[in-house]
Amino acid sequence: MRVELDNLSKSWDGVVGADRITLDIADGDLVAFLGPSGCGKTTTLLMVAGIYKPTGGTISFDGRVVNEVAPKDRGIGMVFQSYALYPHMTVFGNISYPLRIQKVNKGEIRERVQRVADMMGIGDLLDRNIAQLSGGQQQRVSLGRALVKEPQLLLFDEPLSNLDARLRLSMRGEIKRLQDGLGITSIYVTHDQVEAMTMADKIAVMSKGVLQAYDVPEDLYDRPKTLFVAGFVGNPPMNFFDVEIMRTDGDFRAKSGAIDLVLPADRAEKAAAAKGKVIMGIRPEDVDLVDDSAPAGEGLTLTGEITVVEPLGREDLLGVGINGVDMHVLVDKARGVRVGDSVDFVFNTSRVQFFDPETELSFLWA
Amino acid sequence: MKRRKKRLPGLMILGIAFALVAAACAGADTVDTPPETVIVEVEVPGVTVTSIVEVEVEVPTGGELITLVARCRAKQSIEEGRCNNLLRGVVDANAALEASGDDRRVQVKIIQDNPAAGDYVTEFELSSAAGEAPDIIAAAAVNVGTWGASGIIADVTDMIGDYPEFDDIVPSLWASTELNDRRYGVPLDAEARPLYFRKDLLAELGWSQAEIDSLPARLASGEYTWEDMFDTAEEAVDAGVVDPGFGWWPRPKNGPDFLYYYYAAGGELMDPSGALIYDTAAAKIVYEIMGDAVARDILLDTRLDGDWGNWHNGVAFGNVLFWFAGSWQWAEWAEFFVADLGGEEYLFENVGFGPIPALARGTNTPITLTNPFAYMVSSATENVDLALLVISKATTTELNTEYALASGKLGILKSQADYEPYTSARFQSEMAPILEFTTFQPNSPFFSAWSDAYYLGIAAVVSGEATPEEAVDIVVDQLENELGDNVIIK
Amino acid sequence: MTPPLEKEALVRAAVGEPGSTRRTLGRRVRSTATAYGFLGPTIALVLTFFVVPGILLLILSFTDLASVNFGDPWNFVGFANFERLFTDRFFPKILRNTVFYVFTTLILFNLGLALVLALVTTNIPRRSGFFFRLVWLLPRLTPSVVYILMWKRIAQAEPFGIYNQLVPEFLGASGGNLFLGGSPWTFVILTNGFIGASFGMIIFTSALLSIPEDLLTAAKVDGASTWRIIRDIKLPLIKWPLLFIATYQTLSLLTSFEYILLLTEGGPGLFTTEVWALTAYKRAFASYAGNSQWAFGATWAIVLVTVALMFAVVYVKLFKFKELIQEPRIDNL
Amino acid sequence: MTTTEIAPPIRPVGPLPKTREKMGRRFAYGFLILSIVPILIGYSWLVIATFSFRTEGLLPRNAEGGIGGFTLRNWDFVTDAAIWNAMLNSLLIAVAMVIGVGVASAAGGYALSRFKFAGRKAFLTGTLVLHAFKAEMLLIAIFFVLRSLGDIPIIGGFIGFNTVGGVALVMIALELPLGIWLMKGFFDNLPWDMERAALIDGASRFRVWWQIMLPQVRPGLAALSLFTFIAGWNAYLVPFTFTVGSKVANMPVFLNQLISDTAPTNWNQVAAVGMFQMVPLIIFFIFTQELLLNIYAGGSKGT
Repeated sequence: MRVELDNLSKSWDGVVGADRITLDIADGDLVAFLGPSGCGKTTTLLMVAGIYKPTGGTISFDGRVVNEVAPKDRGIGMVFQSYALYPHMTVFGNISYPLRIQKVNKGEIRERVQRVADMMGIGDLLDRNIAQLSGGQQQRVSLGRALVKEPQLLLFDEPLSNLDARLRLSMRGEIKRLQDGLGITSIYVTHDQVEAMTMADKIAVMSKGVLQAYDVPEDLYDRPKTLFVAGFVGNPPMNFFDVEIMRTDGDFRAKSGAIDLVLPADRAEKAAAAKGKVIMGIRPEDVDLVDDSAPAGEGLTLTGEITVVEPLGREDLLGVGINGVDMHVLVDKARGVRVGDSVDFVFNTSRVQFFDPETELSFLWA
Repeated sequence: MKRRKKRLPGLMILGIAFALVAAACAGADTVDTPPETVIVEVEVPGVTVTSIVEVEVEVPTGGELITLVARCRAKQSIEEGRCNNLLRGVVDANAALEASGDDRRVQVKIIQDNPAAGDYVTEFELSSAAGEAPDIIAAAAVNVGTWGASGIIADVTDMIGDYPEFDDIVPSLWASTELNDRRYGVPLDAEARPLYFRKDLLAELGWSQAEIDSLPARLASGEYTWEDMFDTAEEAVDAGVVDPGFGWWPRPKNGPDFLYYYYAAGGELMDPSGALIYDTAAAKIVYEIMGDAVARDILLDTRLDGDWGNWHNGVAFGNVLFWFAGSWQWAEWAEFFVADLGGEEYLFENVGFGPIPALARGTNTPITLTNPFAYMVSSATENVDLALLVISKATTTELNTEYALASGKLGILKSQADYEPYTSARFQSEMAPILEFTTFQPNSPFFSAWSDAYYLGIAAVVSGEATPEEAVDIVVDQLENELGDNVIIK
Repeated sequence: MTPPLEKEALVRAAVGEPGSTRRTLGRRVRSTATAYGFLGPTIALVLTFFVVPGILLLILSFTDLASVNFGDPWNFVGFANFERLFTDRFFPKILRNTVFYVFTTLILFNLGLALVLALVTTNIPRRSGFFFRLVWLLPRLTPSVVYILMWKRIAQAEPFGIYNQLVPEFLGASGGNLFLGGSPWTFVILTNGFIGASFGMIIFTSALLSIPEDLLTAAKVDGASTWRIIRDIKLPLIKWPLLFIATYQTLSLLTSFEYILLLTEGGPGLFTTEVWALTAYKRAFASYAGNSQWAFGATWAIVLVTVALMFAVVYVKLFKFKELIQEPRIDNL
Repeated sequence: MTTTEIAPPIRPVGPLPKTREKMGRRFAYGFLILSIVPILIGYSWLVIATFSFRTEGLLPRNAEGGIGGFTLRNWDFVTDAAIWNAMLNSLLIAVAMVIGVGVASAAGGYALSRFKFAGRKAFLTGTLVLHAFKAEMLLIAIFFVLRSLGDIPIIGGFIGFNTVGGVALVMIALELPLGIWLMKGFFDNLPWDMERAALIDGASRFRVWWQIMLPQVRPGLAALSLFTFIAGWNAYLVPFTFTVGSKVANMPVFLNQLISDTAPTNWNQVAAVGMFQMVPLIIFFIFTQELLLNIYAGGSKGT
């Protein structure tokens, strides 16, 4: 089912929850709503579900405006962060509830519930009480309940955030597989960008009620259109510097108190048009320590002092101070650096981003 | 916890089921169409004992069975004759109807229990206003003042003559049911409010047997006065025969009794115009006496605490020398307080009684007061004649005597003077002479407010919150606020 | 880094989005109708047994309805009843009594003792706590008549009184009738307080038990004494139940009289323990020789109801009631 | 305030001296025991009195003034049909109240807690303000209402003056403000997601209430029922004022008849009847005491 949100807004007594969200979800896609808590992603989801009534704009399913349609008539299934299972019913009772309301006959209910439960791997738990289940099992029941009515649209409201890390990883894959296999259009609300990046066909990044970007994951990461997206997507986050772009001798250079870098022309050209200060961004993994094996040219290296070393296992995250500006750098292990060392860095300048400090829009992609 | 959760709904369902069954049963007891002959089993609900009286009612073809509801306030087991006598009169009433060729037949349903006097009065007023009034109500005659005025009881003056049984009633008693020269009820009992005294305590004080035995006579003659009584009481307290404050007790709260104090002090109550009178001089005497009793340690300043339990415990077990009480309370003490000490015999042995002593500072004549009960007929009933017929059949020498003896009441019929069961009753026959000094409460709609205000003065003086003079002021103030033009301050 | 759109959005949201107002109106009516469907029984009962009687009471207070003219049409007498009420010689005394009774009982028992009992019984082992609370609930289960009878028995004169029997004379037992000889107010407040405290106790206990254990553990780790935990953590956290009980019990005490009626009837002496509600009741219902003054009783009642209403309004303000109402988080469609 | 210096149930982490803990606990028990002394004495007397002819203080006395005089005659009333009738009426009124208050409060509390509708705030304020109107003050006015209700054709016969139905209705109404207030508190505490899930699963609002929400507030409803039952069982003023005679008398009305003005009150019998009235409640209570503590679980947040 194709879902279109057109200028969808929600506010309570002057407090804005969602502000003119416009986006288009293709049939069979899984779209993630990504943003920090309180950004309006759940509000938007609940409007799609029919729990909240939009104060403006429209929601369309397959071209039909459903603003006025009650949740029960929207043909949706939803999975909640808290699972929202009915504690006074058994697993079977929970999963069968939507069907019982539809007055499906008993035999069919049994059959469909069993099928869904088997699919979720909880086929042998049907007679259990909810309180007897583990968190992961509860999540599966919740998912089963959403699926059993064969919805045309699946809504997920941070479904994995109450699970432990391992379980989250496996459920993530499972949900994605299921969704792919069933081909049900889905909206997936999360604040975890790894989840969004790995699962979503497209990601809608939201902040303070406003849709910041709506794109495929790769583009969000490599070609962020706004400063917010650039800063929000990616972990550890992108480093930002206030710089001035100067053109000297045909070279573009980014200069500030801390930095003096030579930039590739294709990237710098657009930013240079702005005249004056711009915000330059570079991801931590696009900076590396200079070592003997990778000598860098002049204008590509900077010198800084290591302030923090965080071993992440496979990599080390370094905090570096460059003339008073802090920066994060992700490096391979075993470099043997220590806090206090002064080291040289090389920037992969072909990956730098530039943003207008006024509009916060990207010079490169906006 | 889990088990418990399950148990509660179970309990509730059980309860609901029980309630529903009960409701169904309760709904099934109405008799709608009168069959030719019905045997009406009448439940006589006492507070502790329910007796069933069987009454056979034969309804002639084409006749009509009329059900009258009678409402009585009656103390358990001793006063239940009030309504039961009506039930028992039904047979005679139907016989009389048959004899006169009347096709109607009557049956009586009774509601008899024992609420507080004020509540009982309110109940009748509310049920009258709601159209649910019983056809016959047995109530204190003093209510005629209000109910006659508001018109919720029927004026039966012109019908009394149709029932010969009523001619037997002692004529002076009719006054209690009259308002503006119209009769609103039929007296059903009378009582006296005597002075009781402990013979054993007087003996302990040094009185000879002759002195003790002659006390009732000396009271009746006016020789032994109220003031003498106080002196004796003070003496007893001083001698340690009774505790301080246990020399003389009035009733512990407002009631008809305190009116005879006022009468004894020479107070006038009713103006010919129907307005009530508050005689400040008489009232002041009453208040002075009460203050005096407290000052002399024969009465506790906390005696008027409204607590009958405390009061009965004091008087029934011989802790108090003199007390003013009702004749009917004799039966109560015998049955409920001293049954294991010998009942009425114990009382006769230790307790004597006579009229309220003469108040030398007032009228100087002995006194008592009667607050008779009367049957009244609701003005809402369509069958005043049948109601009176049933009442007349209950007002027979046999039935009334039986009731009087059981309840410690005095008879109301002339014929009882030579009816052996009555004359041979020791308590009634000893109490009867006291009636000679009887007075009544006035039948005025304003008496209740008057009485409340007047009693305020007594309460104030006894508790020491006011001098007699101040008490009079307080009462005058209160009366003017409450009754305005309907009271004359003298 | 404030998104530039936010301010604009706020303004627009406040002004309101142009839309199909007629349809939303229709829907709003329908959804309100559903809510009122749920509230139906309540509304019917409240209208029938609160609103209408309240109005009737007000109307009655302008008539002279009494037993004498109960069957007649109502006769309006203007403000005569109110005049009579406010010029009543005992009006100031009854007012003083009422204020004294309500606030003494409230502070000592219904709030104070209730709080102490809740704090103490939640601080000892669970089963013991239950036992003591159960005993404290007994008075609430007892028929009022029997309950008062017990107190009277405790207070009675020798040889029947229990207090007199248990406490030797030199320790303060008077030989006579203790409860009126001593102070009737002591007994009025004790009897009411022993009933009143249990309601608050239950509610405070329930509120105290719902305080997360983590908070208390944290405070203990920080080295707080029991008293400081009570003062700094428990009391602030049960602020709302405290206020609720304060409101509810003030109003209850203002209008309650049953135990006083049974215990002292407002006596002894001159309206010593008479409270407003008792006067209202006595005027309308309890008249020994008949002639209840319904209208005058209604006048006392309506004045009391007005005062109680004022208290309720003050408490509503004190509660910051509007702030406490949480917005429903489901819109009606 | 030494009485509140009580040892905490969990052993403190800090170095609180053990003796102090013990002392605190001793204080706590001392205070509690002292506080229930009057209650214990009162009920001891009650029990002794019901089995004796007369008592002096806590001692049963026989005719000779010695200890003794035990008797069962105070319990004679159990053979009397009237008391069973009264008990039935008590039960009817109490059960009707539990149902009526339960249904109206559960529905009304739900609407006030979970619905957006015009007049919601006014309603919420109103429920609090209604506490100002107590039964005792409205009796006379309610009489006129009941009288009018009695004039309604057909159903008037069941809900008018002098009917169990009328009494129950009045009692239900008078308990309602508290009931709604408490039930609203319970609903306030339920997670919104559960209700949302049910709506998405296809349930109507009524169905959500009945099948999903009500089961969650069952402990609250049970606690409210308990309080209502007690109120109904011990109701005196309303049943007494709006009924004629003992036809629809309940236990308290029956009991009050035993001690009316100048009556030959046998106090020990009153005590026995009172005990008799309490026994079902106490039994009921022991089984459900834990539930009672739920009464304000919803209210600790204040709304």
